Amino acid sequence: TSNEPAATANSPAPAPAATATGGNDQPGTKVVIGFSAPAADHGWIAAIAKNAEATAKQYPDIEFKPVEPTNDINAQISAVESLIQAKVNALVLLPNDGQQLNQVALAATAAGIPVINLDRIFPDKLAYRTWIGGDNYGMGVAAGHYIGKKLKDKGVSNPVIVEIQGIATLPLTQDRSKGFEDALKTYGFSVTAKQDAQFTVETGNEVATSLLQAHKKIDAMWNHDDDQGVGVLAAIKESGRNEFFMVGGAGSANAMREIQAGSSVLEATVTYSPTMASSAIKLARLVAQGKGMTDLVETQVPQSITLASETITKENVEKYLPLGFES
Amino acid sequence: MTSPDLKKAAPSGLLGRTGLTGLGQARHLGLVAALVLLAAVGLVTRPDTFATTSNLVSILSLAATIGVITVGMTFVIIGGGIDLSVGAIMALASVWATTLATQEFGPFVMVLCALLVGTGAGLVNGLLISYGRLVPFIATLAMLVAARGLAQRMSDRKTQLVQAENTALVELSTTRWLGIPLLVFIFALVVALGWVVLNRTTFGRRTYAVGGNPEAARLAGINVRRHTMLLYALSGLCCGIAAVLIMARTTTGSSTHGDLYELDAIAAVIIGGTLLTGGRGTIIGSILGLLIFTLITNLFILNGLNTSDQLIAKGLIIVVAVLLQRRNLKERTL
Amino acid sequence: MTSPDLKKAAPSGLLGRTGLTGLGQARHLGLVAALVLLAAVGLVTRPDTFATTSNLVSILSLAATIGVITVGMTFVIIGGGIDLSVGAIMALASVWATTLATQEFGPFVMVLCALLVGTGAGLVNGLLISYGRLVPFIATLAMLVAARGLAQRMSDRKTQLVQAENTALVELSTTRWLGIPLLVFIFALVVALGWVVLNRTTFGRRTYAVGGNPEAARLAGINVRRHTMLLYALSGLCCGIAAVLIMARTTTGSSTHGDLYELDAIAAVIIGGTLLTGGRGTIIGSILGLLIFTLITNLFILNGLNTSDQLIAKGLIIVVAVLLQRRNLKERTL
Amino acid sequence: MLEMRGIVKEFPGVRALDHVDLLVRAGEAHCLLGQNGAGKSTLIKILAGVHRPDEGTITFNGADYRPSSPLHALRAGFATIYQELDLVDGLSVAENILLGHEPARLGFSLRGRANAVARQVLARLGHPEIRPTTEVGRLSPAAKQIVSMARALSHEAKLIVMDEPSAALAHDEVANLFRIIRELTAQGVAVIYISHRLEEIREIGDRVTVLKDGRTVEVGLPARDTPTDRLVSLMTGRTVEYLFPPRASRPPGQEILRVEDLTGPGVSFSVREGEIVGLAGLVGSGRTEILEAVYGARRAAGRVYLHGRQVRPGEPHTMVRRGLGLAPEERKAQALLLDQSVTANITLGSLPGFARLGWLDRAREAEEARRLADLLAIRPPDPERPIKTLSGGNQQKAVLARWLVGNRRLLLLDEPTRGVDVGARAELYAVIRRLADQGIGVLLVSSEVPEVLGLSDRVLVMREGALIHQADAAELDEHAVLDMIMQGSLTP
Ligand SMILES: Nc1ncnc2c1ncn2[C@@H]1O[C@H](COP(=O)(O)OP(=O)(O)OP(=O)(O)O)[C@@H](O)[C@H]1O
Ligand SMILES: Nc1ncnc2c1ncn2[C@@H]1O[C@H](COP(=O)(O)OP(=O)(O)OP(=O)(O)O)[C@@H](O)[C@H]1O
Ligand SMILES: [Mg+2]
Ligand SMILES: [Mg+2]
Repeated sequence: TSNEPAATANSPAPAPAATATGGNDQPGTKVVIGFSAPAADHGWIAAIAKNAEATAKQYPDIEFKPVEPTNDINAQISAVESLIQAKVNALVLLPNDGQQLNQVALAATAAGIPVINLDRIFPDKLAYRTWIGGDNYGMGVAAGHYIGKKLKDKGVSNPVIVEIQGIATLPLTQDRSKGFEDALKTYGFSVTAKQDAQFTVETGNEVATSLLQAHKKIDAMWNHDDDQGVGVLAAIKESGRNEFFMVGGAGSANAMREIQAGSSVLEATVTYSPTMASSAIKLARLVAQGKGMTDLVETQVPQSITLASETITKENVEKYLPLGFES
Repeated sequence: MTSPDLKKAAPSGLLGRTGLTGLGQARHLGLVAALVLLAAVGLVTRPDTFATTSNLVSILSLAATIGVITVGMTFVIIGGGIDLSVGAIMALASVWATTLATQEFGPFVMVLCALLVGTGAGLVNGLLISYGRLVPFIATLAMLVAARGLAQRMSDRKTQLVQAENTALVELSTTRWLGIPLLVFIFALVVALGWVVLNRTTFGRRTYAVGGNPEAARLAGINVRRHTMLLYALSGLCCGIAAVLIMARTTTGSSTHGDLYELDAIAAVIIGGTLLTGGRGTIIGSILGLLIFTLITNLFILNGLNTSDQLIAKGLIIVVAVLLQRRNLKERTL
Repeated sequence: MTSPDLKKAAPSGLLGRTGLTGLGQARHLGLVAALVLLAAVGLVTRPDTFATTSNLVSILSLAATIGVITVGMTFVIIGGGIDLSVGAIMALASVWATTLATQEFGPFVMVLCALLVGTGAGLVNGLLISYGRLVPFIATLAMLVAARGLAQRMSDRKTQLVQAENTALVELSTTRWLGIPLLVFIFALVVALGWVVLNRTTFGRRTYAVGGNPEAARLAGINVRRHTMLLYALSGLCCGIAAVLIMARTTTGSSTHGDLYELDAIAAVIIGGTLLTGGRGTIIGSILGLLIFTLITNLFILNGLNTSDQLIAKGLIIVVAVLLQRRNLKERTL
Repeated sequence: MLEMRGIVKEFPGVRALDHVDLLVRAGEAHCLLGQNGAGKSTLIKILAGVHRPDEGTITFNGADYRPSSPLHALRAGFATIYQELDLVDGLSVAENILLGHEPARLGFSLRGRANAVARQVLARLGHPEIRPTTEVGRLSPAAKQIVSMARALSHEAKLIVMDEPSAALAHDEVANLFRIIRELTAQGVAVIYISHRLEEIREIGDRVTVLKDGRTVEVGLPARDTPTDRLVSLMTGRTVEYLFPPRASRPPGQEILRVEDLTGPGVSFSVREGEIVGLAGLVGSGRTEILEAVYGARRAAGRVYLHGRQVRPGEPHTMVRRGLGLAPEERKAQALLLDQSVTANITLGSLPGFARLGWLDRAREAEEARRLADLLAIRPPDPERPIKTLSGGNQQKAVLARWLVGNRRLLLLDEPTRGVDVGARAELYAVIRRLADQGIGVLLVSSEVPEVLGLSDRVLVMREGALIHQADAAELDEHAVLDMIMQGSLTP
């Protein structure tokens, strides 16, 4: 999660504790920060929007200007155009699709507005000033290692490994699956079956119900997203199956509580923290005010920041619980 | 014209007397044929898993939620309307019933709450359409966006878990009777009730009249507006029941529940032979239509097809299924 | 019947010659009133930004893609059908036109490819409906899933960028003439052409007949099937044009383009006063309906409302907009 | 010129035509006679390319003729006026008239030319006041019928088929129609004319072909010389005696309905128990408006009293609860559930009577429908058939049957015999009279003056929305009434 000191500057992002260690939190020139993200129809994205807004509120020198979140590319382009017209001082953009919004991000940069690219990356480096995001590939790797190692230790050969993806057309889904596959390969394992859900409880439930029918014996399951994981767990409980263990993704508070209780098949989850939105707002402020990150030697904010994906298990869940987002 | 000729045309059978004869049966034959075909594919491709009880039960459990909604939708469409707000109303009802404030009162009140919220939202639809004179497409579209918005506000966009003390609700999905989860029985009950109301009561008969020719129905002394309003309330009630089922299944209430259910339900109704112009259709047809969709998805997942191929195949299967029950151009509408 | 009596029934008015008189005007007045109201809200809440040229241009650019689709949809719905596959066809056309194989041949061939793919898919819809006798809802639903599946396969679910050497295509969106991007002109051109075809050609006038009373149209010697087929091909062509616009705007082709455009386009057409049962409607109405939706979105963007409140507000605005053009129960359909 | 031989057409379960022959000469007006459901409409739909015959041959001017579509038939020179109005409501008069053969250049319709052609044809039909640009949906049924005729005339046809064109027309219009038919036949165009009004056939027809139960019973009878009795007995297989039932001997009872200044000043009258009150007038004179206003189906000025107490006609359902019933004018648009069975159509107006706590007693329903189908001779006599497969006249009988169920106190009948054949008509009259004898009040609208005079006890004469005369039917004769309703209303 992003409050690791290495990743962002100097304050734990989600909690509104503005404990300034350097001078960066001192009020500076007033800046207007525009913000655009996909529609908050999903716990993780909702947490993104909320974190961004909460962080912006901590700073009296930020005027926060969010625009209508939408899942329609065309509308998001318009939304960003309107922010450019409004001549904001910095833009924080979580595009529906980096490639498709690349052009309008370029236009913003050309108009002299620094773009902080959040999570889904623009292909063109000229399109943004700084990128901050999670490591989707790394998330798959983390899940793959957890599952691979555990099965190896158990001495299972030819394990049945089931993967429940998120929305299949998103590049992030493809990255996660790739990482998962690559990590498993190092143990000589491969994915037996994978199906995509829509990041919602209900679709997770539906897909899991059928997958459980398709495979009478499962050894391990990775579910990309803890939001849809609630539905997946309900389906597993309904079926009464417990011969396998499951790893989640994203790190919602709910998943962490399940892990802590230890009463279900969910043993671990790999993080992809929405705290990155808080960091992005802070970065946007620093960039707009021409400041650097006081913990680093560099005089300017770095060009790209990748959050690490961590594995949460019963052993360390205590530590992460306060950072989990309520999905 | 001689009497033997007439006998030929006179239908016999289950649906014979409803006025939806011959044709109706032939239609259902087509659907049944499509189902049998799909089942055969299942048996061939996954002989080990497809025909197991647990798989069949799981198909029915999957169909239950949307199945209940489909029953209400069948009424609305036969009555000449359409309801785009079903998924959103279900979401709203599930969220309302799972707020902490509601959950305090226990599972019974939660169920009651879901049913009331569903019926209430349906009633608003009905009022807008019959007394506000909005076209159903627009009124229920407005309800769709507004209900989802309200559900998001109420839940603060979070997934609301059914609390531990209310697990009685969840037991609808986990408790089995004769090996079949209770929610499947609820589904069956709703279908049976829907069939009875549509085919054996004045309410059902009026629904056909109101949808088939509203002006004629009005001049025959039917209170078309009130009836229309009741149809949407009925659909809302079905959404409320569906909300209970989805809460039981997923152990949650969420503003994301039921996304795009409206399309699935409408498609099931229409594949089942109900015309979008109203005045015709059967509950059995709609349920068969829905089972076709559910079976397709089940088969794909059992066989581990990827989504893109699934989509292509789904398109083709829909076309083939409907060609099996080809309909002539005169009856063409939407 | 005596001449005075007939005169009483005979309407007069500006639009008397288009065959859509009195009522038609009143309807458009309602829509214009709604637009004016929304504009007033914009002026009051954001006096600084709302009425700027660049904001108006951006509203039109936003409306352009779906606007082109709406024109085709208007034809289909007046002709008594419905097309659920528009968004998916647009996605497929955009993907097909941006494959590396196609991009080799330069922007002109890419445009041609998009138009052909769109028209071809529309033609398949038309064939299934008019000669295969599928109900339009089902046929185009099947096309929706199949086209999206095919688009996903073709693109391997990746977003395909327009290559640097084909930036001529992207210039449709970036080049301005009189301060207005070219794609807005294309939009305007399509609307104008659509209007001319619908109101001034035999094809257009027959569309009303085919939708309003297919049996009468057939008896009058119109080839109803061929006409129906052409309507869907026309809608497909519009999707192809929309694909060109979306490629220009986003510089990409993607299987995710145009998700749920069908609902937006249908809603715009219906809010514009076209009946889902066919036989009535205007292009102008549909475009006004679309602009209302776009304006709502723009206002929300400018005012930065949160999503849930937006949704609730959107629902209410739709209801109010339509109440402004209340319609009587006789014309009630879907 | 036209020769149809051995035509057979089967619908599922019904042999509509069973080896029918028809011979039409150039320049003649050939009449088709037959009871409801005899197969007249089916026969001419075969000519028009709507249906294809199962057997039989057709030759036209010596050549084989097998129309495969309406377009084909039109091109071959056959134009048809169909029994059910088939116009497109959303299009203008001119567009409807020229639908399918619009004047156009490069696909662009030439609207000026189309309007001119339409104006010309309408003028020829004696209706220059129907404007070519008016939307057809806004016209009255009678004006729509004129537009239908204009459409048939706009083709350069060699044979024009007219299926009950006069059913929606009043007296003066029929005369106009006959003038046109004479013009056409004089130019060598053949006309096939279908009507249930024998006096019309006698006036316009040259020869008559009679159909009965899908078979030809007589070909080419001379229209003017064959006695009416003979025609009727050929059609029905029996003789129909005295057409109108005798009036009630006892005086009418208490007042059921009284209206004051309804729809317009001076329109005040009452209907009493056991009384049949007829409304005479031209099409468009405001009779339907009165019925609908009483029934609550249309807002109108004025006061309505039921059994002496003033009521506010709210909506039809409240009036139905008060014992009223309306058989509307346009059966397809206003009365029928086309997809439903005859039974469902008959019982629609009195569903609560067949139900307990909302639960339908379908056995009783079927029994009642069967009784009424027998009473009104609905054919085929199977009430479970979808009503859309019945012939026009039989559908009309089902519309009437709807209000013969249960206890009505006042029936409002708008053109109840439209399209009903002679034999069935006599039965309908008897049924209506019997209802009156049981104490029901009847308010009857009919464009056929003899019907109003023969069936009613009292007659109200309407002209241009005004009630101009009230009298006992016995005191009036046809000429007097015609004089009153036409006075000053004929177009100069
Ligand atoms: N589409 C159809 N399907 C089934 N039966 C039909 C159909 N059309 C007509 N019939 C039947 O064919 C027979 C002849 O009907 P037709 O309409 O030709 O009668 P008609 O002589 O024109 O009667 P009317 O005087 O009442 O108009 C009737 O028994 C009718 O029920
Ligand atoms: N839907 C309508 N819209 C406008 N005017 C109408 C409408 N219906 C009837 N009218 C007008 O009202 C007047 C009375 O018509 P009404 O139908 O009551 O006459 P009618 O004597 O019953 O004639 P008909 O025999 O055609 O029914 C006529 O002038 C007619 O043009
Ligand atoms: Mg007939
Ligand atoms: Mg009348």
